[in-house]
Amino acid sequence: MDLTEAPEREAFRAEVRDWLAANVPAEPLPSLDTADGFAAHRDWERRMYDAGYAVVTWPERYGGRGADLLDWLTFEEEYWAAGGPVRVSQNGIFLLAPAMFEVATEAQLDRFMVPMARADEVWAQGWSEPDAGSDLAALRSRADRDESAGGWRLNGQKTWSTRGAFADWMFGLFRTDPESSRHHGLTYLLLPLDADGVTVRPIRQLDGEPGFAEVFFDDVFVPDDQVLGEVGQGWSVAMSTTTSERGLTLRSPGRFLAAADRLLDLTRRTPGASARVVDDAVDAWFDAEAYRLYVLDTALRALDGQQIGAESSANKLFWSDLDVRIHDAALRLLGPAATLTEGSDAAWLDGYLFSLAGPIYAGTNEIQRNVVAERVLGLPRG
Amino acid sequence: MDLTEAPEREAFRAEVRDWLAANVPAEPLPSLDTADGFAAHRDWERRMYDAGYAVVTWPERYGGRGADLLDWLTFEEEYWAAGGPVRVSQNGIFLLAPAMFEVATEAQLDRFMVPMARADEVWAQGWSEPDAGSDLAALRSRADRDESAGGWRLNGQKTWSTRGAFADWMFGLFRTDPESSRHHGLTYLLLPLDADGVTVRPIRQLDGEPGFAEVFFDDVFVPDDQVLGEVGQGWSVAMSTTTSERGLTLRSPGRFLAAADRLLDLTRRTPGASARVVDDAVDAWFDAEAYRLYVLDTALRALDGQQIGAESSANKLFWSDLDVRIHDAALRLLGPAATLTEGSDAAWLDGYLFSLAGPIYAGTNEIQRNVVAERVLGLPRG
Amino acid sequence: MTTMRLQPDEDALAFSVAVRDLLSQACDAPALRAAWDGRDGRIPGLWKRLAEMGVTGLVVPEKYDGAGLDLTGMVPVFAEAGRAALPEPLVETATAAALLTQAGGPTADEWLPRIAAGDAVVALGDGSPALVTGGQWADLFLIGAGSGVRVLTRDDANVEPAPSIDPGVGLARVTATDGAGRVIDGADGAAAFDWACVAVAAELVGLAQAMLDRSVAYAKVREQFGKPIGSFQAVKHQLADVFVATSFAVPVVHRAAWSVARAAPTRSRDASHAKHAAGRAAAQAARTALQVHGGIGYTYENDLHMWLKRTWSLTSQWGSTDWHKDRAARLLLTDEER
Amino acid sequence: MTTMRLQPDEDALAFSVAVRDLLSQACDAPALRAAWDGRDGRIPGLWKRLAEMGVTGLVVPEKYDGAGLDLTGMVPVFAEAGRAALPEPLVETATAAALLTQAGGPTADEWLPRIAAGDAVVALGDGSPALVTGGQWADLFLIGAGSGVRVLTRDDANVEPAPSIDPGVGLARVTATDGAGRVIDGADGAAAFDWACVAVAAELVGLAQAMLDRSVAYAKVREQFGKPIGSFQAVKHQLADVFVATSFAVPVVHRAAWSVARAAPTRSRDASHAKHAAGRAAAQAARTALQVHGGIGYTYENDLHMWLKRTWSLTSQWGSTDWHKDRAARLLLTDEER
Repeated sequence: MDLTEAPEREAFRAEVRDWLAANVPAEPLPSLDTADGFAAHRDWERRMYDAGYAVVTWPERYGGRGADLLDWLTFEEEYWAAGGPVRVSQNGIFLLAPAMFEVATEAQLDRFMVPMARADEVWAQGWSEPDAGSDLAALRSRADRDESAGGWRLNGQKTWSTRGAFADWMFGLFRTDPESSRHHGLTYLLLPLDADGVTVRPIRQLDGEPGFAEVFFDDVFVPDDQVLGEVGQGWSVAMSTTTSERGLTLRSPGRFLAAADRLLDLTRRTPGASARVVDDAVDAWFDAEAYRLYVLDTALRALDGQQIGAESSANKLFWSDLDVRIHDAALRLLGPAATLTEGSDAAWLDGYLFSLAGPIYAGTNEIQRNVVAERVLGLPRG
Repeated sequence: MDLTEAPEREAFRAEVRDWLAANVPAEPLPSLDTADGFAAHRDWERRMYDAGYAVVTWPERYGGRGADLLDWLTFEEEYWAAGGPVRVSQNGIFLLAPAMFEVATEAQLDRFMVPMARADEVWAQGWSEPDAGSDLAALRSRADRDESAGGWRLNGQKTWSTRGAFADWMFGLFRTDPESSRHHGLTYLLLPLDADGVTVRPIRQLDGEPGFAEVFFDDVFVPDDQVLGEVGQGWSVAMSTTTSERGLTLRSPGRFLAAADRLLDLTRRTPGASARVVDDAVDAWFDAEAYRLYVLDTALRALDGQQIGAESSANKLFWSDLDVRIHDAALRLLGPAATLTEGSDAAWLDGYLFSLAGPIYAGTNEIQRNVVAERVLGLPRG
Repeated sequence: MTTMRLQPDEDALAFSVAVRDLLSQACDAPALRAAWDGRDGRIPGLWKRLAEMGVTGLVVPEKYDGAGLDLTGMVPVFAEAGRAALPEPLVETATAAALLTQAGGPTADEWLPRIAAGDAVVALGDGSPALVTGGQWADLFLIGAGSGVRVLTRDDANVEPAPSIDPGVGLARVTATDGAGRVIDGADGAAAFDWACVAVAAELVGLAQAMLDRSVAYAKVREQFGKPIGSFQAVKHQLADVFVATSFAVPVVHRAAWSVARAAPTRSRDASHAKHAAGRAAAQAARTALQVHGGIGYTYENDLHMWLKRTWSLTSQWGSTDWHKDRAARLLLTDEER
Repeated sequence: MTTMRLQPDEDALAFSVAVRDLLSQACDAPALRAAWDGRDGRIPGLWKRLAEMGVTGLVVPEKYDGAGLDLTGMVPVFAEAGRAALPEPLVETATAAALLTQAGGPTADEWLPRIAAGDAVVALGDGSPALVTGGQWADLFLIGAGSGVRVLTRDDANVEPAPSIDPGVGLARVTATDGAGRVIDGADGAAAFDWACVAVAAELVGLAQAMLDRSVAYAKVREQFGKPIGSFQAVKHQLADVFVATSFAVPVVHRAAWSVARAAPTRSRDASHAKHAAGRAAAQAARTALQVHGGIGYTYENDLHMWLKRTWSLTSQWGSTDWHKDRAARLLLTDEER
């Protein structure tokens, strides 16, 4: 066992820390879910890209620096500790990119990766449909073959499309085999949201801002070179994404560590805080630290060539519960000021609202518990 | 609204308190689940009976004093506050008696009630079977008609029979219609445990003492005058019992209030107790008080002639969880001394072990949550 | 033989049913949404209608044209306000009426009739500046200052709206202009605080029941994996737990109202118990409602969010759920008897 | 490029597998039941077999015929002890070996070889009288006294067995006879305490995993309502939660072992985090195991109770789960940096 950080990693950490200290906006950017905020976040991503920090784990030819998982964890710790903005390109770089690097053609990589990394093209996800939420395999939006035009024609509807209100492109699953059911006959498609026949209806979330959108398709044409992976193989392509969504790369420990540290600061400067909320704050910090160690261990074993699997559902259960508890404790410390939407502490309320979505999206925690019970513990299906 | 206690009730409370102060054994009796302890508890019941306190709510002709539910709650508060012994006749006076008063013949009442109240005859319950625990309707022990002898012949097995190791009589459900299934064709029978063909195998519980027993029936004869209610109507007769088991009369608030008060005392004399356990102790006291008020409200509405129903499952969920939390907090306050089986605080460990059975027997809490969800909230069955 | 009763009196219950009927039309979801998107968060004309029905004067003594109810009779009315997520200063004004009734004197003579008539909204706070619910709407402020209570008219105070995620509580930062207002003789501010805590607890119970009802209704119709989500044990058990928590908070609130109305020695402990039990139940109901509703509950288009945000307001105002537990703990662990 | 590793070294893991194999026969359920019903709660001859395998000498330096392992290598071995509910003073004796190794001197020279050979059992306590696990079985006592550590032979102490619901921890009340024993120079009792806390945390993780395995196995075969109870969501979700709690405690224990072995500045905080996380997971596993087993788990005939009671012993000894949270809170909230 050895937890000492190699000198070159320490050097990387110091380099990242210095750059962030010099570049992270002093004032928090306006909300990502407003037009201005979206634009401001695009600019920030571009600055990160130019400095080589937008996608550290990607190959250099696409704007990355070929860093490994450990350096990525280091980067994330420093990024959130420095108060870096939410990543507007998150859907693309963390959800789509892993699938792209798995199955995309050279041409597709050359076409899409750099604009994705520079946030010139921001991606929205197209998973859920009105009747396919937790039950994703119930997807009905269809893509019909248009042989003459050499592509597919989409009809149907997606919903809960994060970033959908302002994004440029969408990736999602569509039923290319009308005879098929459940996980079969689905294909993974990429399409611009300004294509003919696409209608985007923003959905206002709890805070009143359009955090996601409904997207309607009326005979939307998608050429063959915007099919990701094999026709009909969409489900397996998507799974590599949703696994990484629940697994390592979307919910990096750095974010919760930073929030837990801020929670302890808030606790220290809250005289007369109730004994229980102080205890809950320490619990939350404990669990943020446990999450860091768990993900570190997973990353080290992955680097060691071991197979990573069951971790993802346990991960999602743990971080989504943790995120709610961190912010719930903070609001309780704020007492009567908890519901204020302006002032230095209002970020806690935003964070709480954001955290409440955690146990719901990317597979509700009820579904995740079923997955752990059935696939990890081997209990019989209901 | 009026919560002032009527003068005659205050008088009753004072009378009970004085008698208990003068009569409750200074030294706790040996465990009910040992032969000596069982005998000692019998003696105590007899003393209570002679003083008219064994069954205050029963008619005077059976040794009661015709008290109403409010006086009963008062009696229970005083009884547990005074540190009164566990009631060895509990199965009989709280589970069987309500059913007896519903459907028993005069002759049966005259035969059984007084010995039950004096604990001359202690009753064991015969509900569960090895394959019928939570799923009580899966009962298989059968009673075959013996027309010539004018009665029934029992074959099969019961288990988890509380008090079974030392009790004199058993009440239980047996399948009198071999063609029947589920809730149908069951009959409620009464039989002496020393009858020919009855084998009692005590089961040691967590503390190593035989708190319950398996009971085997090999062609055991039960005459017709030991059938309670109609043949084939056993389920509905039993339900009046299990309802009262989960409802008002078995888990009286007085017991939890007394435990919660002792918990606060323990908290006061535990310097440097952790903030969280102190908070949990206060929570437990709050909930004991809430339980008292909830049951008081139910009793008042019952006296007012209103129908009481849904309360029973919610009740059981609440008190069984509360009982565990009271004793869990106490053990945490005791720290390294928590597991000691001798000394002044060892009663907390006994109480904890006892409390752990609460969420399991009389319908597991998982079953109770289904009942609340389906019968109270009207959610669809699985 | 017994005259004991833990439920409110029949006439009080009957009146609360009438209030529910009024609010079910005048304060239905569309009206509520309009109020939230509106200028001041209130429902135009509703305060006057409540006054005409006699609601604003319920605790005002009869000699001031009120009904002279005590807190035990008010609990079911406040519960209805919670059930409807009513965006009006009912608790604040009623608490003020109770305080002025207790103190008497010229302020009472002047303001109690106006309160009964629905011509005055009163808000309460502690210290200066104070974060005050209903402060944006109040004509009069009763501000705890040390041991006494100070009366401030709108002119005596600087009132600055405090932007809250819940526009329906009219939150404001109120600062007394130096030396303005005067102290009311013999006003028991501590008793008024406990009075308000129990009133808010009643509102929280109503909120919890409303959120439970919405969640159960949704769980019966929303289908996933080919059946209603309400048929899954994971959903059933979460909802059953909310029902239990809410059911056991109700009698605690009634008993606290009795203790406050009778100035029982356990008044403050019981009031804190009520605010804690109701706050805990409502918070659990809110979390469960959101989880059961899933994505749809997370949208502004769905009505649920107004109940969630009212829950967040009321669990954090008038002493947070944690704060009341701490106060009760101090009272319980220092005095030896229950 | 990286040499970082949070898992114990391969050879330590391999050794722990060998320990598991031994215990799966020598400490199987029948042997355990016999020990619990036996005279002193131990398994006759097992300590010697562990010594022959090298287990008792793992932390003893090589010059004393030990293997010189540090705590990071011991974690998987202690986890196996927990998984088997081993009724032997392994943690106590190993902690003593670590303490004597750190202090050196004549006591180390005399006792470390005996420990390696399995000829000596050592127990630790704080103050006098002290409640000491393994105290019934110990040949030597290391008792914290103020800043120093006092050595007591059996003759120097009055050892009175303390009746526990768990006979497998050899609990005793140990009182030093006046002036007996001597203080070891330079012995770091505080470091030894943290060492023991992490060792017990490792045991608790093993206990949690064993109880989870038993519960899952039972839920697969026990049928009610015509299907295995493990197919009900209510059972599935409780077991899934135990799996999550246990999985996330493991790396915390490994990291704490590293901090203790390296005497890191965060040593005590990390040790408390480990004892708390493992204690919480084990307590949850115990409650869930009992609930899933139902009545059968409540019987003495079923083996489960021995794991439950060991969990109750270890969560309350060596600083309770609550106590460690409080200590960590003090350390976290007073120092500004992580």
